[in-house]
Amino acid sequence: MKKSKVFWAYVAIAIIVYAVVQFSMSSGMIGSYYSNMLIIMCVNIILAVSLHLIIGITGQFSIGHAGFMAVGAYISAIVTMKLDLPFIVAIVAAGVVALFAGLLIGIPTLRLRGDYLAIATLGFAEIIRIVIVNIDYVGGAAGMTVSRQTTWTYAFFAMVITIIVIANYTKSRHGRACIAIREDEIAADAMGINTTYYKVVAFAIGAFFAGVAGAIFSHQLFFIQPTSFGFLKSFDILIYVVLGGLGSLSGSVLAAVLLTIVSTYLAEFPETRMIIYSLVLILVMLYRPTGLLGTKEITQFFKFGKKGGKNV
Amino acid sequence: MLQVNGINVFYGNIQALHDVSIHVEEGEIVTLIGANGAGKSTLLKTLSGLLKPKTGEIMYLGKPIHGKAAQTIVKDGMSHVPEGRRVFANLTVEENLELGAYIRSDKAGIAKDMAHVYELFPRLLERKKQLSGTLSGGEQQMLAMGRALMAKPKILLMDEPSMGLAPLMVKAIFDIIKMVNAEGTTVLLVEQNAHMALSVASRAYVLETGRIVLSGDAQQLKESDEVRAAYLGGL
Amino acid sequence: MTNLLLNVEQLGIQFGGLKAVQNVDMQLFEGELIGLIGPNGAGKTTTFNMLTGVYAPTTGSITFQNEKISGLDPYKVTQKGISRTFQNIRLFKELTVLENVEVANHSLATHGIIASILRLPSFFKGEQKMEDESLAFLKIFGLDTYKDEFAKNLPYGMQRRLEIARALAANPRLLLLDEPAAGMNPQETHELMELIAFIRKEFNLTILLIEHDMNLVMGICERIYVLDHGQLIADGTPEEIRSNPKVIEAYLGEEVVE
Amino acid sequence: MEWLQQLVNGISIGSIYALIALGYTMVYGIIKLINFAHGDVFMIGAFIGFWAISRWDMGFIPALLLAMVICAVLGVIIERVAYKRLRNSTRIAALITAIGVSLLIENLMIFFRGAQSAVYPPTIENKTIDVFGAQINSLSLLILAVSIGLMILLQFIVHKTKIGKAMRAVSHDAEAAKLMGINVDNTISATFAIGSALAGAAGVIFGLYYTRIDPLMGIVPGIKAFIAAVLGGIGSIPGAMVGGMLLGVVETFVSAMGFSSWRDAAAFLILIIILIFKPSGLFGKNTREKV
Amino acid sequence: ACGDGKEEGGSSSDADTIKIGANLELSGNVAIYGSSVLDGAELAIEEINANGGIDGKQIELVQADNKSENAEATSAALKLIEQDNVVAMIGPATSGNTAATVELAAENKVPLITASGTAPNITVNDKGEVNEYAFRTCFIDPFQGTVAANFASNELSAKNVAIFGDNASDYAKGLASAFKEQIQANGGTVVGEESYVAKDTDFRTQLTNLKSKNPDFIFIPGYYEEVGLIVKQARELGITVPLMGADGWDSPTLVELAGGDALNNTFITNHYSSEDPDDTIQKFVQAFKDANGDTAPNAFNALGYDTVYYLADAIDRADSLDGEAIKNALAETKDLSLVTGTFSIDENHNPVKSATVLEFVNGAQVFNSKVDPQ
Ligand SMILES: Nc1ncnc2c1ncn2[C@@H]1O[C@H](COP(=O)(O)OP(=O)(O)OP(=O)(O)O)[C@@H](O)[C@H]1O
Ligand SMILES: Nc1ncnc2c1ncn2[C@@H]1O[C@H](COP(=O)(O)OP(=O)(O)OP(=O)(O)O)[C@@H](O)[C@H]1O
Ligand SMILES: [Mg+2]
Ligand SMILES: [Mg+2]
Repeated sequence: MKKSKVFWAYVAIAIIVYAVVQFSMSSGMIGSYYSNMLIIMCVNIILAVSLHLIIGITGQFSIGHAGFMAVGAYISAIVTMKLDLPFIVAIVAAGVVALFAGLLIGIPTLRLRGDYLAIATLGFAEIIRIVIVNIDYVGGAAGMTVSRQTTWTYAFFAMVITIIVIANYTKSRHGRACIAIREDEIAADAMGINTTYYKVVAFAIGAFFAGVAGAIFSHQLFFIQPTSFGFLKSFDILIYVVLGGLGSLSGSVLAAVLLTIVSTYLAEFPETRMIIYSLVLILVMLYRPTGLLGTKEITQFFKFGKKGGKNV
Repeated sequence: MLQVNGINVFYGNIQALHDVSIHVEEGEIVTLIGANGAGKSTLLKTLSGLLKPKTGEIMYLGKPIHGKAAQTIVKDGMSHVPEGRRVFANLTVEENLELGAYIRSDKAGIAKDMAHVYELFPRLLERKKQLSGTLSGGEQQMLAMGRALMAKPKILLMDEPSMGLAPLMVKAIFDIIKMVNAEGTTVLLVEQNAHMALSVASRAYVLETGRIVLSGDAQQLKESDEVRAAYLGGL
Repeated sequence: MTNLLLNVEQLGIQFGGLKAVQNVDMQLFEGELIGLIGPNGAGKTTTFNMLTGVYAPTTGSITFQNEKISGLDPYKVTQKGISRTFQNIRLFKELTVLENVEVANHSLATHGIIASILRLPSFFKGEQKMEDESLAFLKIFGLDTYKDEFAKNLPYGMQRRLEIARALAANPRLLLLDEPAAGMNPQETHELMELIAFIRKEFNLTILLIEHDMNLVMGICERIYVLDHGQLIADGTPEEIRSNPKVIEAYLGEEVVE
Repeated sequence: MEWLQQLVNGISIGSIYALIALGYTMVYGIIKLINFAHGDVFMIGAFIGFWAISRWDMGFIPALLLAMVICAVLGVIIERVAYKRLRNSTRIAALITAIGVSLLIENLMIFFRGAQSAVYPPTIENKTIDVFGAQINSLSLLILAVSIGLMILLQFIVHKTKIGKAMRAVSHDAEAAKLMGINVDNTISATFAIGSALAGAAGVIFGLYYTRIDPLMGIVPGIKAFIAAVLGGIGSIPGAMVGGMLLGVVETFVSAMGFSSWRDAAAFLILIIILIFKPSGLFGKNTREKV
Repeated sequence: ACGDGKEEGGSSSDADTIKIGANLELSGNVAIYGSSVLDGAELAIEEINANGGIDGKQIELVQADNKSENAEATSAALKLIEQDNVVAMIGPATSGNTAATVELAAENKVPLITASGTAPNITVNDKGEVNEYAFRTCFIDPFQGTVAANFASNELSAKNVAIFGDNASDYAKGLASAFKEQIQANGGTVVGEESYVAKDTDFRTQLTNLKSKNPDFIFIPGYYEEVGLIVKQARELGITVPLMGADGWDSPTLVELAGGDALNNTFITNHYSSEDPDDTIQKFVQAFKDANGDTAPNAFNALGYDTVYYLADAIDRADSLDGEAIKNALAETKDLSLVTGTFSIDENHNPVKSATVLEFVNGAQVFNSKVDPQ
């Protein structure tokens, strides 16, 4: 089985990356500033990849991903801080509740297309945020203190699992059904694909991992507030997906990594930071409107012999 | 009237036309036939300015037009009925026709021509206020032709007007082409339906994979074995 | 004799004020190859859209294999055994030729989402089976050499063929073809006629096709329905249709094709 | 009386939303771009008006016109530099670029003048009229009149004039429009110019009415106006007007009932509910895709 | 990251400079507050450096923009601590962002002072323990709320009061709840409560609601950006009763927004009054105007300014750049006389200083009374 060999190769690479970073962190070679950056990077990758499933694969223009993240962040915080349960329980609970939020949002809005869906998802995310603002149990606008429990291990494995699940899903008949919906919904329907079902599934899986990302994020931060999950956060996630190349999983990952680094280094230039950031954004889109990788996966750039084919 | 000298046209790196030369005299109906993907539409688009040739020249009424933008070429009296009709779906039939006369400002003339178009296509008159996107294929084809005529063209470029049309409608369209030609408009006609096309045209070119492979008198071509075999259903 | 496969009764639909189709009755028996013709705008494609669930009819009913299917979602209709091609090609452009066919094969496979994510053996078996079956369809249509090509890169004629192959992969009992020969030259049309005849035999299909190419329709159809202004004006054998004065007036014109 | 007052309050907010939504809808209608920078053009308009009045001693009308002209030019520049290249790419690429342009304008403004707010000097007399116990602000009447007037004007331009028909043609099929002799680039620029001039006008009026302006002032009204446009059926000019009014009134009544902290949530919820039952907005044509 | 000049003990700076970090909102939503604090802090540092620095060492201010986001505040704090090796940090301007950094301050033993983070839980955590390395120069919310309530009951004889606060601001919510508690304790009734959201511009709806309840006093905790418009619109709607707020009102912008007329019969509690003839204050006001194009300072400017002096004083007394030593010196601060008042630090790391009640008269702040902390 050649395919599974490739799979194990990726797993091996992942374990090596994990081990090297873990060693560098515990030996102090990577300080807490950089380990914070690496963990945030993992969070951003999870967010990007989960939104990639909804937008890049299924073609559903959802721009309120931060809403699911907020659900995950708060649910996990309640589980650890109020209920005193272990962090791992919090992560799972965050994902599951976010998944239900995804269903809640996905089902009624499925009739909507394109820009209408976009504004509806944005609206739902804002509603989630406003609901949190109005719940005093979680501190409302003032926010909620969360103890730091995220470690590199949690962040990294959550990221790896997200990537594996979404990559595997995409490369199956279910993923193809989603791509068919993206390409031509009417034709997909006519070929016997239950388009509603697959759109809901995409929303559910995407929301689940956004919730997980929220849990990892909140437990890295000490403190969460509803303002952290506004539409600008949603736009950030959207930007990863589009900048990386719509439909390209590795593109989303790459963009999340690059932008996390860019954003971190730009902190040195407070006055011009956002100007540079927005210029980078505009220039990349102007000169590479299909994103950094287009619809291709990064592995395809290394395979010179094979042309056209899309199977890994 | 129209003289094309050795044009080469590319889509990105793909060359769609190789060294194509044709000419059309005033008052003629010239037809261009060829298989799917031969480059017929590409040639028409290049003539009307939607595409730019990489090399070669296009002379129209004695002047070069190959560098000009599409919207200015229309003003010189060349109208292009594009493949697949391309009517403005969100506008009514009437508004589509008005847009056909976009470059004109003689109100009386426009009204007269509009009436004339409705005469040619009574179906359009029935559906004057309907959004053109909801018309059927044949109705849209009539509208596309009517719209082009509204510009009062000297030369009409038509890309597969019979595509997807009922036999009766095909006949009607060809009758109209003849009529329009009789009224003084030169016609360059691209067709899959070689049989009909060759019957109305005076001369014809055969395009294959971006190259002109045959040309000559329409009647002669219709009888030539090569054409019969490839384009007329090998009778 | 043969069984009634599709029974359409008093079918009608209205768009705003426009009665696009009205009072259409049609009976298709198993194994038949039937033509649907009529002037542009007569309502042929609209009829297809109602048969496949894209539009919900405003009046009438559609019964397929003794089961009422009017009002069902398109994917359910397809799963019941009716599949179609489109007047304007609607392939999944960014999927490969093989994947296009696999999508249609989708509802015949059984491996679930969890199995796919966990890469359980049932996933590998299921995907392998889908690939094999899809390749078999591609072979029949001479498309197997293009299997890894993106659908959008195929030449036009091949795209039309791929649409038919894709429709077949959904395992229909009834196949609806909307102007399959549009944009083809006589040579290609001829090949297509042979192909249609072949798949009908091979897969034991019932076929309903819309076409303006009278050579094709008259050449292969056993029976023909004629629509005009949304209403059936005639049905019968090609000979009957050819000489039906109503049809000549509305559609064929005086000089009937050879 | 209180409810009448609230209705008046709602309509005043609504007419500002409507004014911005008109420009949104126009640009969207023609190139299907959610021009996120629209709210920022509105902000620039407010600042131009502010400078014109407080630094260059201009009156209201000249300041308004100046803001409209400069915003029109700005709109055209944005279109030519940032959007033109992307006409043939995906909608989402253009959306991201629009977000980029929006961030750029906001942050350039902050860079050059700081984040602090500026205060409009009183320019035209603002009388309060008492109608059945409701206090109606003469400025809010002006806003209402201006937005209705502009809506009618726009509706006329788009449906009755040659350039309007050209706009609609370009919006549907730019290539075919070229074949009619329409200059597509100029038509799109004209759309941006008109839409941005409207945003500029809205900015000045907003400044006069609310007096506080700042570099981030465009974000919230921008989003609200977008909601209004979608609510009304994006692309539809009367829709933008009605959507804006509706949103303003709904928000006001939600607050009036004592749920002011839920106001924005209610706005979005109503938007979503309307979309679910009428997926293309109140005035949008429910064009089913013809198969 | 490691090895670039990192010395023992984590507290290091070049021989003759002292690095102080400023983790502030310099871009994003609440950039105005962050940059206001920065302007004040920069002025103070300039002055100190011009006067020879601390023990001859110049202060170097290292800025880090936290983009008005919690996550970025954490990251900025880490950067200041680890990359820049600052000896202390001027914390974020808003409570939420500050809360996201207090634990890091303790973990790394780098003291943190927020100029304007007023939430009690910054210096005292939810379990009631003091956050050892966190300090502030501003009042905590309950104090000002209480002062305002007492002023309303005692000086204005308010009985039926209404509250109109920023629902998305912890500051306003904190003030509102303290006010409510105290006014009820004083025998008053809260007849109406309404809220708004920062960045709103139209408050007529809520004001119309409040008006219908006929209050004789309205408490409006919030920031001047919104309050200016609230006051203006309230007066336009015919609400003439006294209005009152807190230090968030203090900015010349308030007067511009509301207009001097509308502001008559309004009061604020504040740290100081820029009209105060006191020498220190007038010197500061003048210096600030000189440095900032004639803009008069607001409360954030003053607090930013004081924060630096408070820190400088502590470093001077600690006579060390060690975090722990500075922390102890900060905690032991007594009777330090600064622009926003003379204060001592209590056991909860909050400044104990008197509040001033000011009244607006034709746009000018007029001293009304001074309230000492109980
Ligand atoms: N936009 C495009 N980008 C890339 N290649 C194109 C494009 N349009 C056409 N081609 C290619 O150029 C060649 C000529 O196409 P053209 O449309 O001119 O053919 P045609 O003769 O009009 O065919 P048909 O009968 O199908 O209309 C074809 O190989 C086609 O694939
Ligand atoms: N979604 C729709 N909205 C409004 N009118 C429609 C819609 N779909 C079809 N129609 C109208 O219904 C009529 C029948 O259209 P249909 O597409 O079925 O014709 P057709 O017989 O397939 O013609 P053609 O041979 O040209 O394809 C036309 O007049 C068309 O305008
Ligand atoms: Mg063609
Ligand atoms: Mg049809």
